[in-house]
Amino acid sequence: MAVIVELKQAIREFVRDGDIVALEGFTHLIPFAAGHEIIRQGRRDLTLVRMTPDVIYDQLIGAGCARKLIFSWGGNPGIGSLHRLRDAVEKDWPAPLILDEHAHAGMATAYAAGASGLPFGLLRGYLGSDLPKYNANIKFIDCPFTGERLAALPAIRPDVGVIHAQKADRKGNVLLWGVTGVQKEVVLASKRAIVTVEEIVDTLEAPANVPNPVVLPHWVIGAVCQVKGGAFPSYALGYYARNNAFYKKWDGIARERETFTAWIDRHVRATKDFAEFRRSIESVGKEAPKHA
Amino acid sequence: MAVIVELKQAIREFVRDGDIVALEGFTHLIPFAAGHEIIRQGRRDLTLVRMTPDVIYDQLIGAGCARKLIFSWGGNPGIGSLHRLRDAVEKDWPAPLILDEHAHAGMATAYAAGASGLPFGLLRGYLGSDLPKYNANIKFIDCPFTGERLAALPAIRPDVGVIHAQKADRKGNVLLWGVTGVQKEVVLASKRAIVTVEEIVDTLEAPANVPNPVVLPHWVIGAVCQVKGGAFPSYALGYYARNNAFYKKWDGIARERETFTAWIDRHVRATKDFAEFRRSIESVGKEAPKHA
Amino acid sequence: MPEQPYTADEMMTIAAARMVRNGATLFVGIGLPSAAANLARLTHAPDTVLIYESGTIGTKPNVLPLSIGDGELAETADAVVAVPEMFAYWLQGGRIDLGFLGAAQIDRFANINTTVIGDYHKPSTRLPGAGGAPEIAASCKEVLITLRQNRRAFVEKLDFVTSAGHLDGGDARAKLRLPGKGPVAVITDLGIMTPDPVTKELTLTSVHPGITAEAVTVATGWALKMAPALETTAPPTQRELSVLRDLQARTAKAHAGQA
Amino acid sequence: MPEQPYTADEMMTIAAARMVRNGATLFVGIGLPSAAANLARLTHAPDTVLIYESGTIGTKPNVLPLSIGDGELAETADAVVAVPEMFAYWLQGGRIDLGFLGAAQIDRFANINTTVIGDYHKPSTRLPGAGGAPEIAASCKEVLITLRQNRRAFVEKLDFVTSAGHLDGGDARAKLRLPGKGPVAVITDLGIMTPDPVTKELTLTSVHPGITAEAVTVATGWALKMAPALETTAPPTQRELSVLRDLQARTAKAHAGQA
Repeated sequence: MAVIVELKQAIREFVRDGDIVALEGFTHLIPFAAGHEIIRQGRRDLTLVRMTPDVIYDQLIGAGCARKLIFSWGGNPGIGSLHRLRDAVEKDWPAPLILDEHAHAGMATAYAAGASGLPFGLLRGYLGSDLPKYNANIKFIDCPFTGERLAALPAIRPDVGVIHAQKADRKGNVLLWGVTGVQKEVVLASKRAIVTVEEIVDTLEAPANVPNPVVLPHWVIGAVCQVKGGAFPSYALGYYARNNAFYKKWDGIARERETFTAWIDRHVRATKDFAEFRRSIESVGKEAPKHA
Repeated sequence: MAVIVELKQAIREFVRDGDIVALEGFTHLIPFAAGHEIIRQGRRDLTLVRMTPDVIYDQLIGAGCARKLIFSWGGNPGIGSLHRLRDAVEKDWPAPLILDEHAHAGMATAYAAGASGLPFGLLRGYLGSDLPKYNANIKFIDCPFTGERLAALPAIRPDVGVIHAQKADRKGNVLLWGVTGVQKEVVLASKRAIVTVEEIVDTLEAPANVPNPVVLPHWVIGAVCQVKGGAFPSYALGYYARNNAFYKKWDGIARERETFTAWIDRHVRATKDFAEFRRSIESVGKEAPKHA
Repeated sequence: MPEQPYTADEMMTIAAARMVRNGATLFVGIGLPSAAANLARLTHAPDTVLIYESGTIGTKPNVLPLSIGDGELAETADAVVAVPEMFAYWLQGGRIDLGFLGAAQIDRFANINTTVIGDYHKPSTRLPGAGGAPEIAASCKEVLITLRQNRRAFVEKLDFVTSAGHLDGGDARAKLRLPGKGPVAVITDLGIMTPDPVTKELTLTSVHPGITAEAVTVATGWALKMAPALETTAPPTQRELSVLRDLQARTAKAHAGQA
Repeated sequence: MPEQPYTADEMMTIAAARMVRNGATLFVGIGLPSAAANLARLTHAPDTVLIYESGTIGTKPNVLPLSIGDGELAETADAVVAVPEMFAYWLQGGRIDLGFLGAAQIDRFANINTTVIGDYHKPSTRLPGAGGAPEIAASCKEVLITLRQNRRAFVEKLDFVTSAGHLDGGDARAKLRLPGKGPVAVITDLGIMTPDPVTKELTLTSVHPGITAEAVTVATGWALKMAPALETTAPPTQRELSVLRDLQARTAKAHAGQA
C-alpha cells in the first residue's frame, strides 16, 4: 500500500546497509534522484542490480555504496566507459566490486521470474558465450520434451526496487509510458518498491496515443515520492529530453578519482535534496561560463 | 507480411484439414466470423486450441470440424454447459473428441512459451490437481537452484492462429485494446496468423485512455480481413456490447442435435458470409416475433 | 425495524461477502463469488481490489459481469493486463490475499471438482473444467469457496480433484509446497464451514437463521463435523439486502436484450 | 560527376548499409550498426523494420539515437514493448532476420569480445559487457558485424568470447543448436570479410577504394584469408553520402546542448 512521502524518508525507511537494491530504467526514466539520496544517506555494502549500470551506478560505486554488482551492460551510453566502475573492477577503488555478470536476455528473464514468483527463469541463452564459465549462477537444464539445452538463472528478488515514472495519483497508483524497460518487473520482483514521479495528479489518465502506457496499482508500491526532474540527466518522455551534454561531461568528471570525489562531495553530499543538487550544478556553469 | 483480403480467401489459403488451429479472444473479441467460415468451408480433423472454448467451439465441434481439443475451461459463460462439446465428449457425437486438458495458468504459459520460441513453458502449477494424471503433456521438473518442483508444458505452436481486433491500418498493422487475453501470444506463436478487424483506417491511433492498447506489427500477421461485427455475439470494446441474449438462446439451440444441425445448416452453411449470417438470424426474429 | 424476508441465496451471498476484509486483494471467480465480492466492495469493504482472470485489476463494475471478461470489467479497471501476465506476475507472483471460488463438487477437505462426474474418459457429466481455479487455490494467501449445499455437491469422494483444498488434510498442503494456506471457509446457502486447525477437515461453525444443524448434515455426503459452540449467522441487514438487490436488478436490466 | 571525397568511416557505414535487404526486420545495436541501419532505411531499404533492444519496434528516428532507448525511438515506433517481452517474444521468438552488431574485438571466426581485455578477474581493460549481443548473435537468422579494423580489434585469440560468431568454425554453431546462421559479413573501414562456406573462417572478399589487400592484412592480428577474386567496394554514391551526412548533421545538432 503506497504512502506518499518525501524521498529522503522513503530511502531512510526502505534501504538498509547490505540490501539488494535495483534502480531500473532502460536509458529512460532513470531514478537519479533516488540514487543520489542513497549516496547522501551513506548506505554501504549494497548489492546493486541493474541491466545497464550507467552514470547513476558509476556515482554509487565511486561513492563507496556497493560491494557487488549484478548487471549486463555497464557503459556511458554513446560516450564510452564508466570510469568509476572500471576503477573498482580494475583497481579495487574505492573497494573491490564483485561482479555477477549476465547478458540482457538473461537479466530480463531473471527479473520476469522474480515478478512471477518463480525460483528461476528460463531462456535460450548464453550459447557459445564464455559468461557461464565465470558465473556459477548461469546453469543449463534440458527440456523434458525435446531434450534441448536451455539456460536457467536464479530469479532476481531485490530487497528494494526503485523506478522513476511520469505520474501518480493521490492513492499512489503509478502511470508510465514510452520505453518502460523492466520497470514493472523490478517493482513486482522487489520486497519493497519506491517510485519517484514527475507529478502527482487527481486522475490518472494516459495522454492520447502515448507509446506503451503501463499502470502499476498502489498496492504493489511501498512509497511514492514526487521529485520533479528526478530522472535528470536521463529523460522523462513528455516532460524533458535526455541531457546528452551532461553524459558527455560526466566522462571528464569521473575519469579521475579526485575530480569525481570533489564533484560528489560538493553537488550530492553537500546538498540537501535533488532540487538543491540541480541548482548546485547549474551554479558551476555560472561560475565558469567558458567551460560549461 | 500481412495481405488484406476477404475472410473467405484467408481461410481457404491458410487453414488446412488436420491443422492445429487456435481461435483466441478471452470472452472479448472472439473471432466468430472466422469460425463460421471454417465451418462453411468444411474443414475436418482440426486440433482446436482455445483457453475458453465457448459457443464458437461448440459450433465447430458440433459441425464436425474437430478431432482434438486443447483447452482449460469449456462452458457457456454465465449460462452453463456447451451441449455440443458435452455430446462429443460424453457420447462421441458427431465424432469422438480427444481432450488435452489444462488449467488457464498452464495454457497461458504454454502460449507464452510458443510466442517465445521456447520448447516448453514453466509454472508453479497443477499442484494437488488430478489433471497431470490424465495428461501426459503435463510434466514436472526440479529447479536447479532450489530443488522446487515446477510444472512444465510443451509450447503451443498452432499452424494457424486467429484473432479479432478493433482496427488495422492499410499496411496491416493491428490495434486492439481492453481484455486482450492471449491474443498477442497466439499470433506470435502461430505459423500463420489471421486477424479479422472491425475497421481498416489510414492511421492507427489508440483512442485516449483506452485500457491496455496492444499493437501487432503487420510483419507478424499473414492476413487481415475486415469483418464488421465479426466478434458477434461476443463484443468489441468501443464498437458493440456482448449480446448476452444470444448466449442464453444458444443454450436452447445447442441442447439437441436436431435443433443444432438445423440452425448451423440454415444460418451458417447456407449463408455466404458473416453479414448474410447476421441477416439470416435476424430474419428468424421477424418470422416469430413472440419468441424473440 | 422488522426483519425483511430474504432468500437462502441472498443469505449465502451476504455471508460470503462479510468474509472479505477491506483493502484485501481478491482474485474472483465468476458467478456466486463475483456477486459476493462486489457486494463486499459496495458495503463494508470499499477499498477491496477486485481482480478477474481476464486481466482486469482493481475493477469496479456497476453491474455483475456475465462473463469473466465483460467490457464493464475492463472499462472500470485501474489496469488491464494480458492473461499470461495475470497468471504469472499477479497470481503466481504471490500478491493476492484472497481467492474466491465456486465449485461443482467439494469434499470434506474442501478439495474442488469442476471437471467430470464419473470416469474422466467416459464421464456421465462433463463439467467445464479447471479454468484458473487450480492455481488460484494454490497461490492465493487464503481461499473462500461458495456454493449451494446438497448431497450432489458435498460428496464423500470426488471423482476428480481439479483444485486442491487441504488434500487429505493435516499438513498435506505444506508438504506439497503449495504457497497459500488454502480454503479458510466454505459458505453455502445453509451455513459456514471452516477447516479444523489441525486435521483441516471442514467443520460446521455457523448455521444461517432458521437452518438446523441436522438440515446441513442431511445436505452433506459425509458425516459433517460440528463445532462445539455452533453459531447462528447474523441475518442480512437492511443495507446488505438493499445493496445486493439493487446490484442484481441493475445486472438483470443490463444483461437483458434481443438475440 | 566527379567523385566526392569521403572518409573511411563513411565508406564503412555505407558499405554496411548496403547489406540490408529492404523489408528485413533488423535488431540494431547502438553506434555504427545504428548509423548503417538508419542509412539503409533512408536510402534503398525504406520498408526495413528497425528494432532496438529497449523495446522499440518499427522505429523511424529522424536523428541517430545516442542511447539504445532515446525518446526519439519510442515516439517514432510502431510499437513499444517491455524489455523482457522484447527478448522473449521478439528476439528469442525467432522473428528477426538480421542482427546488426558492433564489437570491441573479433577473431577469425567472427566471435565477439565486448567484456574484458586480459584476465576476467583482473582485467587490464574492463569493457561494457554483453548487453543484448549474445542472444542477438544466436537467434537472428543472420548477423552483420561492423567495426574499425586494426590489430587491437582483430585478434588471433579473444581473451573472452562474449557472443558466438562461428565458434571454432565448420558446423560448430549447428552442433550447439544455435538457431541462426551467425555472422554473414564483417564490414570495416578497410573492407568486407565473409565467412568461408565450409570452414567459416573470415575471408577478405572486398577492399574499399584506395585500400590494398596488404593494408587489410597488416591491420589484422592473424593471417587473413583472401578471396581468389578480390573485389573493390563501389565508392559511395552522392546520394548515399548526402543522406548520411544530413543524418549525422541532424544528429549532432539534436545532441548538442548545455549540461
